[in-house]
Amino acid sequence: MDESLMVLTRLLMGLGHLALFLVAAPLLQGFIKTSKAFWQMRQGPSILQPYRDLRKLLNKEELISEHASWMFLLTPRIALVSTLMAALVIPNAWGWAPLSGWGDLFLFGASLGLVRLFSTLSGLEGASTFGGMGSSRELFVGLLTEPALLLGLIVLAFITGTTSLQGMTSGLVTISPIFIPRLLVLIALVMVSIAEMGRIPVDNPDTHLELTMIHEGMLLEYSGTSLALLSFAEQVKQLLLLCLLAQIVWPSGLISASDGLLGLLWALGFAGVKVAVLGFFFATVESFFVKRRLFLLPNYLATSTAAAILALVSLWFIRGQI
Amino acid sequence: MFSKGSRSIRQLLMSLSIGLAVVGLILGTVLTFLGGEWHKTGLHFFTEAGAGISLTWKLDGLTAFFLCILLLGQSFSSLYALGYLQEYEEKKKPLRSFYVSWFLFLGSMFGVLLADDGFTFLLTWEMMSLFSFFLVLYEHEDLQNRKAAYIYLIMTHVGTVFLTAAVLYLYAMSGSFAFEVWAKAAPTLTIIQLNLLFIAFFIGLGTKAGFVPFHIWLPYAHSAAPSPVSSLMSGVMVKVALYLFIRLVWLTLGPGPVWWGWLFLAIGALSALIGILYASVQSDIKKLLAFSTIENVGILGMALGSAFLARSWHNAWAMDLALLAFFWHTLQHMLFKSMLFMGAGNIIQATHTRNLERLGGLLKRMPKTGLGALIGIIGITALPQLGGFWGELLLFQSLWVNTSQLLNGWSKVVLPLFIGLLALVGGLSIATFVKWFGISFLGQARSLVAEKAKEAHPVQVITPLIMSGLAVLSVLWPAGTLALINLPLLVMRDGETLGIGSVIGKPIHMTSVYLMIFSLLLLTVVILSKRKARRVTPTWNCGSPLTPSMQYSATGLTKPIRILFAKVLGSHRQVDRNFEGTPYSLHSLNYEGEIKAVFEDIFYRPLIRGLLWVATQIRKLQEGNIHLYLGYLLITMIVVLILAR
Amino acid sequence: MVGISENMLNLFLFVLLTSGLIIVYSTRVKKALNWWTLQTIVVSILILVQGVYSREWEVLVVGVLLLIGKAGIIPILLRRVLRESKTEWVGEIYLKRTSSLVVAGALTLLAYDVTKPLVTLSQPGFRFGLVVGLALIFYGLLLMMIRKVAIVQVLGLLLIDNGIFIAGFFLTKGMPLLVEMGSMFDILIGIVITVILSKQMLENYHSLNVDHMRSLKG
Amino acid sequence: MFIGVAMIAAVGMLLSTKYNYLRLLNSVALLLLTVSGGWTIRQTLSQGSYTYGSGLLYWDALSALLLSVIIMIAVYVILFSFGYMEAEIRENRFPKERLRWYYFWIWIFIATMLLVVSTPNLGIIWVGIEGTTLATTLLVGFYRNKQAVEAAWKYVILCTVGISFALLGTMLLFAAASPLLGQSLSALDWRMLPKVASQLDPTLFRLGALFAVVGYGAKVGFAPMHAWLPDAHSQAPSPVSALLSAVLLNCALYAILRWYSLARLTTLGPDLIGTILMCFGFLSLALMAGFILMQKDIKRLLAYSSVEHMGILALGFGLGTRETIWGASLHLVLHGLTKANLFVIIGNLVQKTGTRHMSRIHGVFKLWPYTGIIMILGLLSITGTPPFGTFRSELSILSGLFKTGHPILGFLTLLFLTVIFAGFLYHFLQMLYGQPNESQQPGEGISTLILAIPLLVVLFLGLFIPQSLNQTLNQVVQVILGGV
Repeated sequence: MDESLMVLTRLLMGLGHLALFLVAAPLLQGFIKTSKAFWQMRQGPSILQPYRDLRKLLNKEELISEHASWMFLLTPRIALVSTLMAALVIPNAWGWAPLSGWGDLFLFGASLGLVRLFSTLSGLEGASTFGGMGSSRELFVGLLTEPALLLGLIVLAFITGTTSLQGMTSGLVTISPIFIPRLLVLIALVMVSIAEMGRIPVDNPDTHLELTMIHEGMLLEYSGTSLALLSFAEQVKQLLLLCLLAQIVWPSGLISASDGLLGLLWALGFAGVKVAVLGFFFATVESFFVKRRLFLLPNYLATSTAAAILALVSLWFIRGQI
Repeated sequence: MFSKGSRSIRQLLMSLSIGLAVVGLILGTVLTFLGGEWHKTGLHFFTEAGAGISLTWKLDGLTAFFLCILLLGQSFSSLYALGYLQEYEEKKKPLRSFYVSWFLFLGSMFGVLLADDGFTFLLTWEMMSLFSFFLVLYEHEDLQNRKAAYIYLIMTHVGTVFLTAAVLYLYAMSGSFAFEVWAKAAPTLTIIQLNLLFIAFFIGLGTKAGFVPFHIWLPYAHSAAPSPVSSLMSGVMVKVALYLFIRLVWLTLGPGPVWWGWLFLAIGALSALIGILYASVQSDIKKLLAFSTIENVGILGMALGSAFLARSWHNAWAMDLALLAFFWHTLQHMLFKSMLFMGAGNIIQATHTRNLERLGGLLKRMPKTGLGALIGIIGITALPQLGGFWGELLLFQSLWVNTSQLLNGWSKVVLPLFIGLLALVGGLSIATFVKWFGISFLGQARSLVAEKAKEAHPVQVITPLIMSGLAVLSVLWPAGTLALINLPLLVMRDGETLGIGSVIGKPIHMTSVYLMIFSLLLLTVVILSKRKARRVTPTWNCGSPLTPSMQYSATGLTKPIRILFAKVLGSHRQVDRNFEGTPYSLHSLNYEGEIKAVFEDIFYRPLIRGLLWVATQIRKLQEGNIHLYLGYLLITMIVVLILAR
Repeated sequence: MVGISENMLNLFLFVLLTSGLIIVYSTRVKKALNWWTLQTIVVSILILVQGVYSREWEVLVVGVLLLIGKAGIIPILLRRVLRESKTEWVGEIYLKRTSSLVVAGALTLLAYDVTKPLVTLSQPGFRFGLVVGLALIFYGLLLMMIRKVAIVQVLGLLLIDNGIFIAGFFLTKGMPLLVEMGSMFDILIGIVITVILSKQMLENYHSLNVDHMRSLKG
Repeated sequence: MFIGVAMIAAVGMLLSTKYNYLRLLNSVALLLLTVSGGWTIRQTLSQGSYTYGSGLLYWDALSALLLSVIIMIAVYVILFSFGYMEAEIRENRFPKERLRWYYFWIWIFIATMLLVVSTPNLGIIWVGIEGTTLATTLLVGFYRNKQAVEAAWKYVILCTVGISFALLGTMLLFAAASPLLGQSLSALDWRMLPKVASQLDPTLFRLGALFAVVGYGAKVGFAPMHAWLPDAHSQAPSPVSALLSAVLLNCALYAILRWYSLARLTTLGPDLIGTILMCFGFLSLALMAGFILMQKDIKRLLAYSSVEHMGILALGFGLGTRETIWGASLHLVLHGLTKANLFVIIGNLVQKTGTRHMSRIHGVFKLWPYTGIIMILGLLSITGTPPFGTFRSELSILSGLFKTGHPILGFLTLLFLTVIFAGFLYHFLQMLYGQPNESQQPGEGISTLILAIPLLVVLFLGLFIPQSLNQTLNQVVQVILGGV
């Protein structure tokens, strides 16, 4: 009886967790856009614009390329769902993840990988040059980011002694924010997430110039619902990455449900602020840097990988285990 | 068209093969559930071979697991062959030799798995190589295939030289061929002897398994063979070699020094990286798969290495994880790689080309084949929620545990790097299979043959789907899979007896949960996003009409990889443009790009050249001059007289 | 050698050895053949004397057979072939006559050296007999190696045979009759066959020059 | 008695040139030969040894083994040569009336070999061996063309020289033994010799043994004295080649074995001869690997492989442990059968294609599937691939190498065998597959498969070695180790 209750509560909490991410994702997107507008000294769109875009797209008629097959329609759904699967292992404002268990940091990376697989495949669906180009570049970036991301997370896992993201977050609380390996990991992960989010200097999210675009290239054929789902998935992913970073930067303020509603709200607000700050930071980066050439990316991501490895080495040095 | 007789023969024989496999599976299951100590101690039986030698066989948990793999592979490949062979009949190509070698090949694989002494092992092992060689040779009209078969047999034979040497050495040391006796004798050997034996086994078995740098035969052979055979070779035969690593090294030579584990890990990583790199730049659908086999063998090798390390560091948890990863991945890879080879087989029969550049848009024409292939690539790229992913997760975890349990030492830095490398391999494999699937199935047909492609014989499309069903089942019911994996673990774990359940945390048991949640979410999303208004339009191409040649080519898709790893691949390109007078109008452009087979150039060509040189020198001895011959005689006489004084 | 005085024996041996050397040295086939015949006769005389003295009819028979068979039939056969093929010179190859003589000397020393452990054996002059035998064997081989006319190679063969015979004779007073007859018979047949062969050679190559036959290689 | 049969048969061959007559006579002779031989073998094996007449003829297990090999292969080869030689005449490779001479010499040849294995006397063995040389010389030169004459000449010269060394060796032995056993045949009789073996004069015996081993070695074709062998085998008519490599070499080896087993009992001991044999064997293997790899002429290929197998045998016998001798004796039989079969089938092939150049033969499987199958079987058997019997025999020899503490040697041997395997496989694939050239007409009767009988025997022995054979082999081991 009571364990079925347990299950039920767990399920509800999980749904809430998802809902939170779903709701917050476009907001973050809007916030980043506005902060970019701020740096560009212009009157940006309202912070709620992403919601409107999504609604508009959802209601639009959908155009499908004549060369496309059923995969074309499958991709956006898979992309969104897989991103949500990733969301299920990301600790939320309260440092709680519904599906946490050891090794789920690999699950996080792999889910994003699944998204990549499908989106690159459907990039080829349209039989157009742009799609193929997008896919090709995306694959390239992807295979470079994956090691960096994984190594960074692994080092955190070593610091905290667990491979579950939730455990890591709670473990990091007790560790000083200026613990050197941690800082190095931070650098690594920040660089990685820039690549993952498809932002300058890796990719330019708001251009459709064939020379520059990577991610948009694959989406070129999409419209209506599917496009909505895809961009929504993109936004969720962005939020996930920021959450991850946020919990690493300063995972304090995880106030468990025991502190009552106020506590919960406070934690939520705190997390929100952290994410917002990070978002602003990325906006800043994006406004102050330029996009690099594709073949300069290896060096860029190599840097982040190196940072991760350095973090590893330094960790063992500090612990005096080498 | 073709004779009724041959058809009925085909159906008879192949269903016989399937039947045997199914019966075997059922028997195995019954035996397993009857329980008893047999999977720990083993069931012994033997056949008399005269002259005091008798072939001894043993069935224990380890063997049982691999037998299960073999039987699955056999049943599915036979089912597939049932459809696939029809084409040969239509071409009036006699199938006698195929059937004979088919059954003998399967039989000898059983033999290798069951063999319990060195003599039996060598006998069956050689026969396995031999009959697989005949199968590879089946399409001998093509010179390339003959070359492939030749390289294959020679390579395995060289491998066998090392095996034979090791076996005979152990025989000389222990005075018996039986594995048990060896296991008893092993501790008495000096460390140098052990190391030598290990190296011999490593080279011998590694050649068969396809470890870099002994892998060169594998891409040729696996792509030259008919698809059912390729799926057997990639799915099962390679695993047999790995089985022997466990049987002969893990169980017989014992723990051994730490560097064995490191060697496995390093060679495994090398194979994985090289394999997937070469796969990513292939344009031949079967070669690509073959190279990816090398990659997966590498991953399995890494798992084995991690297990060896954990064993020598007495780290039970990491060892269990690694072994679990090993067996899990063995099973999954068998399923997925066979599926992919079958998909490739369908494509080849439909289009009669293996060149990606001439395919495209097949998903519309062969949807069922496409579905199977899609599931296949999700599995083989180790992405959630299929089994492939969980295997790698376990491997990651075991490496991680290994590292964190270590007290100190540089290993703590090196081991995690392997995790990073594995991640890189994962990324590359995604790229590879996006290329494989995307170029062949998606977009526009790049040639007339692809245009005309028809869906294959129903059996050939059903088989992969059944296999994918099995793959899903293995994830949906992890308890069953784990029970299967528990069999070999019982044999391999020395000492402690806690079941896997206790050491393994929950994720691996929750695979089903993950899968269900995933499919639920997918369902909801699909339902929610039901849209009525859809319109099919031409692809937007800046207003100009879209031609197939405008799509990204297979070569183009992975070009960044080719450029990034140019050093490793030894890839180079040559473009010569021909301008008509003015530099503004390009008259013609000729592009040549090639990938060097670096290892052949570094290792094998010089070796062979040297050998032939020596041979020509020797031949000079016999140059037709009788006086010279008499001279040999005299000199021999004198030398003997002088030396033997 | 009871029955023959020490010096007598040494004289015999000397004749045998020198005849061998002369065969190696000679440039005309016929001359070499003659010298070989002489050598054979000497050998058979040696045996006959021995036989007469020790009254062993076996030995006598062997001696007579030797005289008839080897010294009689074989030279005739070979001469006929020579006449047909009109070969006169032994074709020198690799070694000229003088240098071949030097090599022959070296081989003699080798034979001497090889038989060193046998000094202890009974009977006077025994060892020298063995040495001469071995030396003749080596001469034969040498001859076959450095002359290209087929008949000369046959001569070499015969020389070897003589050598063996002498060696055997000095080692033991001849082998058992059966074996002796057998070997003798073999030699005879052998020569007949080589003669047939050299006839065929003539048909095919129009000369007895062995050096033409180099088509089978590798 | 069967020697008599053979002799009479030989003479009988000369009486007429009619095919049917020859066939009939041959068949009768073969029948008699088989019966009498089989009876002798049974006697020998049941009693361990068998004496005939006044002790002039004597067999023990070893001779019985050789005897059986000779008879089996003689039957197989002569039956084959009916069709083959007549076809040769049709392609007028030689005039019809010479056919009887062919049979005459072949029967003489067989008779001499029978003599070799039926006498207990080292002297008479020598006579027999020399006899085989003479008997085969004209067979080698049978086609009377340039190459044939050349081959025959080299053959007779080299072998006779070699053999004459052996005669010297025999004389030395006689010199050593006659003081003890008297000036009679018994001084060369290996039933007597062991009794006095320990008192034999060491220096004499040592010198004698050396001469004998090298001399007979030349006849066996150990490298580097093998030069005559490929020429002779490639030029002789294929049935003769089969007899040469499958039986004659074994007979010469048999002579060496007699010396060897005698030497084991003397003060000389097994080591010296054993080592020499092993050196010969290893050298043969090493060199033949090179020759086989680069070979162009198919019959030469087979010839070289015979040398290689003689090398393996030498290794086996030279090592001198029970296991290796057992393996070597088995290998002696198996190699005989395999090689005879190969020469026969290849002879067919050469007759059909009219060339011995492997690079000019293609698509055998397309043209003559059964021949192709037999060739595959032969390839596998000659390279010692399981499940053929040769695998077992070679394995036991190799294991002996490892056991007696020559792992390096064993490993190298394995490598050489692999190189040889590579060579064979390459050449055979080249011939079996690919596009045949138009000139040849395809098609052959299923009756071709009858030719595969010896190979099937080898295959069977690979899977199961019957008790009786095993016993025989153990007896052979006993003979070689224990002298008598």
